[in-house]
Amino acid sequence: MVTVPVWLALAAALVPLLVVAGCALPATRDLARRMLVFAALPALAAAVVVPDGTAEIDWLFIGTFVDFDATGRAFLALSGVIWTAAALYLAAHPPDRPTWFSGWFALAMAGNLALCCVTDPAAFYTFFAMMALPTYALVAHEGDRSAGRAYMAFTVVGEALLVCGLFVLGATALGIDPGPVLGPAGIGLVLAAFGVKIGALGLHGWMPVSYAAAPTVTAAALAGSMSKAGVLGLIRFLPAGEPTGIPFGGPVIAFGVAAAFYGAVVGVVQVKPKVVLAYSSISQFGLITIALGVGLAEPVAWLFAVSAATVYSVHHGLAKAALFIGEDIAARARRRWLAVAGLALPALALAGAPLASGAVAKLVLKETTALAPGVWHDALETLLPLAAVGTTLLMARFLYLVATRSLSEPAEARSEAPGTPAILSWALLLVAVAGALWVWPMTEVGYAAQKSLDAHYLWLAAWPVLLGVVAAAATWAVGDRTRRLEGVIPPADVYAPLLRRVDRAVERRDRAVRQTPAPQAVTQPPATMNRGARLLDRAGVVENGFLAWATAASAIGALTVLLLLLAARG
Amino acid sequence: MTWETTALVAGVAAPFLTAVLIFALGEHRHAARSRVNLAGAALTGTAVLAAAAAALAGAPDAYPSVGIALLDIGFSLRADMLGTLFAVVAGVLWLITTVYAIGYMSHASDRARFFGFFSVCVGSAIGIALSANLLTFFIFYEILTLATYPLVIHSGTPAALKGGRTYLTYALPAGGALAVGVVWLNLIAGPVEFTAGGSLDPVLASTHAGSLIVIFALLMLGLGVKAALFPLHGWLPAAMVAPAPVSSLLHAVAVVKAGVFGIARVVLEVYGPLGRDLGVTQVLAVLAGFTIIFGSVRAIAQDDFKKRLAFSTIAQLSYITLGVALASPIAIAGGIAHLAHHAAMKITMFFTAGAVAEEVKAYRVSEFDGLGKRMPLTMTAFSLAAIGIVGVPPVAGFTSKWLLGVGGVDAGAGWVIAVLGISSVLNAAYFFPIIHRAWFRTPKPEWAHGPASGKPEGDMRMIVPLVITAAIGLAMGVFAGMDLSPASWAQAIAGWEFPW
Amino acid sequence: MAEWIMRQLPALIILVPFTAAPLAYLLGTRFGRPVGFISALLSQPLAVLLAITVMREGTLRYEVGGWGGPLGIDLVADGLTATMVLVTTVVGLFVTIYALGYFGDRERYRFFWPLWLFLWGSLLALFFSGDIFNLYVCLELVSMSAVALVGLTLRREALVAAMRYMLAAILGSLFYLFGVALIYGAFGSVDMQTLREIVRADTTAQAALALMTVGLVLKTALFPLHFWLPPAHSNAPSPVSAVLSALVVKGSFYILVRLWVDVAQPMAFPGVSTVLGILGATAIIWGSLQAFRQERLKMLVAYSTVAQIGYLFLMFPLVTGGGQAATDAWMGGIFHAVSHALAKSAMFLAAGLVLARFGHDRIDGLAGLSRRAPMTAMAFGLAGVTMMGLPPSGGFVAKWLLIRASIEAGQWWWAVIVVTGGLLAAAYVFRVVGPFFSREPEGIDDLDLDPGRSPWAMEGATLALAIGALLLGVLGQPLLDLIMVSAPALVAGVTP
Amino acid sequence: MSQTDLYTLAGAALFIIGLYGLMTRPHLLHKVLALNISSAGVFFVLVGIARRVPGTTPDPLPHAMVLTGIVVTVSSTAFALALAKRIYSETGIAALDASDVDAEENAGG
Repeated sequence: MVTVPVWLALAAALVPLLVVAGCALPATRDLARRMLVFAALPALAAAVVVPDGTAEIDWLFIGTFVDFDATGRAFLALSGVIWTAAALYLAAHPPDRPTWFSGWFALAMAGNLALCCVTDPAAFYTFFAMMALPTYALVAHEGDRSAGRAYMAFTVVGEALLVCGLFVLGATALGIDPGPVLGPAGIGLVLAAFGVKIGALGLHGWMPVSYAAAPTVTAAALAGSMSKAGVLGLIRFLPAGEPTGIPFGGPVIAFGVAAAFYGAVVGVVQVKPKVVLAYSSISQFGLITIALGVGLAEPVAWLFAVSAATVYSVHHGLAKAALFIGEDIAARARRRWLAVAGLALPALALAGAPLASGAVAKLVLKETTALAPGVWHDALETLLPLAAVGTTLLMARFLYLVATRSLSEPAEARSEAPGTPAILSWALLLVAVAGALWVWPMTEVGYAAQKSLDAHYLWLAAWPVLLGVVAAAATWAVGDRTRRLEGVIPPADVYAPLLRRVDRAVERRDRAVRQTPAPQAVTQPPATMNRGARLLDRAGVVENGFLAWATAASAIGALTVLLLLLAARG
Repeated sequence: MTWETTALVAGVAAPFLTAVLIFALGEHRHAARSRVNLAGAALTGTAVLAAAAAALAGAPDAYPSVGIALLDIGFSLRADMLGTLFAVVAGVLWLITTVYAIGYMSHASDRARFFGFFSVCVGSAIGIALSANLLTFFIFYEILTLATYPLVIHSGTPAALKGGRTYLTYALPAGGALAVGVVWLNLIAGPVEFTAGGSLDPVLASTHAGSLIVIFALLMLGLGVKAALFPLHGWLPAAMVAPAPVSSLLHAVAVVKAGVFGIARVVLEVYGPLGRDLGVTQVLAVLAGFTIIFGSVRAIAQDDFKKRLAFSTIAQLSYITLGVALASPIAIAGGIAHLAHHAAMKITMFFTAGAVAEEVKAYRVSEFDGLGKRMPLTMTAFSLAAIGIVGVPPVAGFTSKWLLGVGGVDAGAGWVIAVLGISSVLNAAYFFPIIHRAWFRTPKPEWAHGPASGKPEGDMRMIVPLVITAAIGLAMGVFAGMDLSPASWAQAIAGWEFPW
Repeated sequence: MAEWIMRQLPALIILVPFTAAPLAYLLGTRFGRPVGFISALLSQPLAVLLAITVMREGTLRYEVGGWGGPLGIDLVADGLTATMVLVTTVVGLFVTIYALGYFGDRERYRFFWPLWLFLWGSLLALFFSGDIFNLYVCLELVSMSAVALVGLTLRREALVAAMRYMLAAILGSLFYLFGVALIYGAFGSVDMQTLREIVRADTTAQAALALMTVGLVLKTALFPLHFWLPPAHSNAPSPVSAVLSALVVKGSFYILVRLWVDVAQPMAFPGVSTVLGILGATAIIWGSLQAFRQERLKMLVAYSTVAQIGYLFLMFPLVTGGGQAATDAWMGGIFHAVSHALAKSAMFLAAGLVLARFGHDRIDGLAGLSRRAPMTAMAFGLAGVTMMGLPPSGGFVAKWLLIRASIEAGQWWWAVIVVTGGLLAAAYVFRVVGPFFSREPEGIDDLDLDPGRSPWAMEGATLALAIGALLLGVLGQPLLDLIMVSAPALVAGVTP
Repeated sequence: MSQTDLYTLAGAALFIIGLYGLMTRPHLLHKVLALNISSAGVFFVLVGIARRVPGTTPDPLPHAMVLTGIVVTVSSTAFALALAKRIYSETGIAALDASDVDAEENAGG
């Protein structure tokens, strides 16, 4: 039996770079575009066949450390599926300048897949950037400059925070003690940096606008896979539950809880389906944050936290991607009700309804929160179900929007019907949502899956969803009075004014620059030179004095007398 | 004379001889001049590479050296690791720039003068790199100062002459300060040979503390001008009136690097631990940190492309200064590595500036909308270099920034991390808009269909060099871990420079 | 044979120009030129040989006609003499080559060759002189031939300048002679070898020294006694200007050094060195300022001489303390004299080429020179490097030594002056060099770029001098060693 | 006060007189003559010195010097006169600076 070398995982992950190269060369463009669909398959294969293990590639970057384990495998598989689905959809509904888009698409794909395989800070940061920056092209592509700007601004700041944090971790990795200040600061920076990526509360400003403005495939890839890289980053670089001198755990949990509810509340009043999904992501990431917070607070809980975060990421990623793709399909589909029905599956899964992946994921999450310290333990007991209610409401709102919109306007008035690859991609995702966690190789997942079928847990999973549905139905019944709440909070909520101001400023500057003529070379001497010139002229007058015999005579005389005096003295 | 010393002498002498030949050939024999120039550059490149090999063989304590008696200090050259790194950067990039310049100047006048003084500049830069002591260093340093002047004012326009005046007003007094500092230092400490880990006797720190601090200030005054250290940076933007190849090789590599290289020599191989004991390197580090932020902020406001690059250079140079001023081998490695990394990336950008100006007569960032469609190769190379400067991996800029940051932690200087973070954001703020305009904005109608059908996007003698340098910049980052990469080379140097 | 030549060297060296001069006069213009050229060529190996011999065997003495003192004339050559002889000979050669082209065989310049060769010989004789009265005679010979050369063109400005120069020169010589008389009165000898041993602090003798100093300062045109120099040096034909600025002023300076640092050192009295230093410093600043505001190139160069002479006098306050500072100051001062000789002659020759080409030397009319006469422009620029004292020029080494000396002597203000002077020099040099590259006025672009009408030999000679001055900075060590050969006790590192 | 000193002082006086004339009189002829007076003063001193030790035979060397000095002075004076004449014929003024007010009336006078 031949053993597969570990570095193969990284190699497989980087296969999409071939597509990038292909898109760059005129000769191979069309081929490359067609190959895009298969670009993520090697990575998927690697996720299955490459065994756990580590390998050092010392010539790459400053020395790269490939470290392949269950977590990495999970995220690699997730990303592989999502990107393949997205590529399929892209094949069906290419945007304008398709080659160009495919190039950036493949580049981001490569970065996202590769970062699942490495653990050393420099390499991880490298692939993280390779993923995050090209995504700008995928977001800003359809001309909405302000959304792109928001994405880029947050990403750049995030990258900067991240690199600063990783400096500290990199130093620590070399056995340097960063000291009592820098050490915690590093952890804080890492938290904040990945927080941007997962739209943690306060750092979420880019998420709604980008998801709303981006093409569907971008939104799917972002929500399904790329934002999950943030979770992986937290898993990789947070101190595995070691006490850090500063109690990060509590605050992180608090942030998670807040995000979970904030997302729900702000989400339900949105009017665009994609924005609703964005806020649902914010809320879902809140739950993941809670798990990691518990891990930070309770060293013993770290491993649980990791698996919880992993499982939850897989579940949420697949579901969210399915929702985004489905939303677009519904918008194009002739038989909309079918599409809406299809959307119900991931929606329910997300809400955590029994028998769906959400139920399993939430169980694993509960395992972790059960270990939460002190007050958090009981608080989370009650809060998590309520969060589920919120999610249910969000999903209801989403389905309502999709349904009403797609019923309000005739399909033929909009873009062409969904192509076969599009359907295929959606189907792939739906199957994955339905099946993934049941066939998952991780033991704790299997155990949780079993457990989720007990009547007790069935009920535990069911009641929040039912409650949510009832509440949604109620609001819908009340109708007009709640209608007034629609859109009271703009996308990007608290950030909306800032973003608007920035947009206006940029417009102004562009106009200003367009009006200013090219700078002409100006060379009038500075005022000081004139004064200098006057002084020089005076010097000239004095010099003429020196040149006169009379002056010379007195000079000679004076010098003679002076020297003679000195002689007489000496 | 062994092959090592031969290579050493050839590396310095070849450019000067090339210059003599070029002047002798006169204005009109273009083909012959180009041949001579390329041959000279090739010979120089080979020689400095050989010198580097010799340094590697002799490192760290048996460096080959050669010299003659002068002022009881000696006019002597030495092939050491630090020097040859700079020499190789200058020599190799000279070869590339020569090709570029032949293309760029193909319609210009006064070419003999241009290429002649250009060779002199490169020769003195390599001389600076391979100097074994401060006297030799100073001699080449001042030759460089003078030989740059005719290039700055090459176009002969009033604006150019004004720029030249500004340049001299900064450079000449600096030379004076440097001279006094060097003389004084040699008086106090005897003939100062560059020595890894510092050549000053620690005793001096107690006996001559005051003088040593003043001398350090004088030396930094002299070197800081070329290193564009705040507040001595004013000449660099003004010198942008020079032709593109000058800005590329000289104002991105040779001249400015000569300044920071000198700072590295003084801080690491003259003062060594004394610098920290006297508290001068700390001050230097803070000044460099401020310059980084200052230059980046100023760059954002510039619409003139070359000016924006100039301010970016000001900021980037201080990365190197900051690195060598921090008391950490990792930071030192970062600084030294950035010497090479920044060279490759920034020269690409100035090449771009020249190519764009020649091809589509665009000089201002605001004229770049959709340029990526018109000059795809050029703008791809530029974008690579730009993200490198910003510090985006895997381009080399990230490698040095990484070493600097980790080194900052190592040196216990948390503020360095803040500076690097802020400067990354600022760099993005002045480079990403250019990339955005070039690739994401709708091009002018005449650009919309790319380069005119069948024709390349510009004079290939200009496009190919900038693609090559961009590739080098990328490769230096991707393969940073390889034994002979600048990063590894710099880490080896830092190992010896930092025994304390 | 070689042995014999070596013993005869001092006499031979002087004899070459002194025989050539009358020959040139008798043979007239057509043959005067080859005679001058040949004598210039002959002098080279002799001067080099002298340098080598002195380097190897120390001071050489030669008694003319074997008479010996007190009535006889002795020729003495130590390191200083050898250095001055060497620089005179080298500069002389290139000036000669230049003059061949410059004067051609035009009748009205027929006196150039005899006068020039005579001046050459007198200068060498001056450097070799072994007694202070003989110095007076040589001084007069130098002055007379120099004055005649200034008036060579018979243009009225030239004549007036020559007259002014002559009166100043004679007056200076008289001051000097007065001093000689008193010295003889005090010690009963004019032979320097003797005086070295017997001189002592004595009021009369010191008064004598004072008078001699005044006369020599006047002849060296140290500020504020420079009134005669600018007109003379700028109105003379360029080769003559070159010789005047490069060599003639150095003659009287040489005597000053001989007296104050060497022969009369025991009776040197305090204060004078400071006075000379201050005057030198003022000369540097003032001369540079004046140079900067000149409209004509040759006037600018002449005032640059006024400024550069100042550096020579910084030597005096720095040697008095003895020790390493004295050594450095000594080497620095003499080395500056040498490198300035090369560079300044190059500058004047370049100015001459400009005149010959454009018929004027207005600075604002030099735009685009680097295109019309690249070699000339290059020569002027390189010479300018020495004026600024930047590496790798000889001026750099000189300033390096002066700065070092002033730090060693704890008189840092001289270092400040030296640096400032360099910057001011840069100001006036670049005021000229900058326009070389300018494209204004329009139309220069259309000018044909042919290498120019001036014969390559003249440009070559000019460039050679400039490059020589430049290379001194890196290859100057042997010369520094030569300067130190049997140097006066005060500066030989022996602290008094 | 010895004889020598007397001679010396007298010589000095002459020298100063000449100096004064040289500096104040614009006319070239006057200047040249003034210089001759000064040199006469110097020779005076030399001659006086020759008899330093009273009663002994005078020292010949100063005489030799004076003779040489006279030769030099004569020749330089001749040269100076020739030059002055030339200047006068070229410019019509026998003075250095036309600015000298009394130059004209002195000219040729």
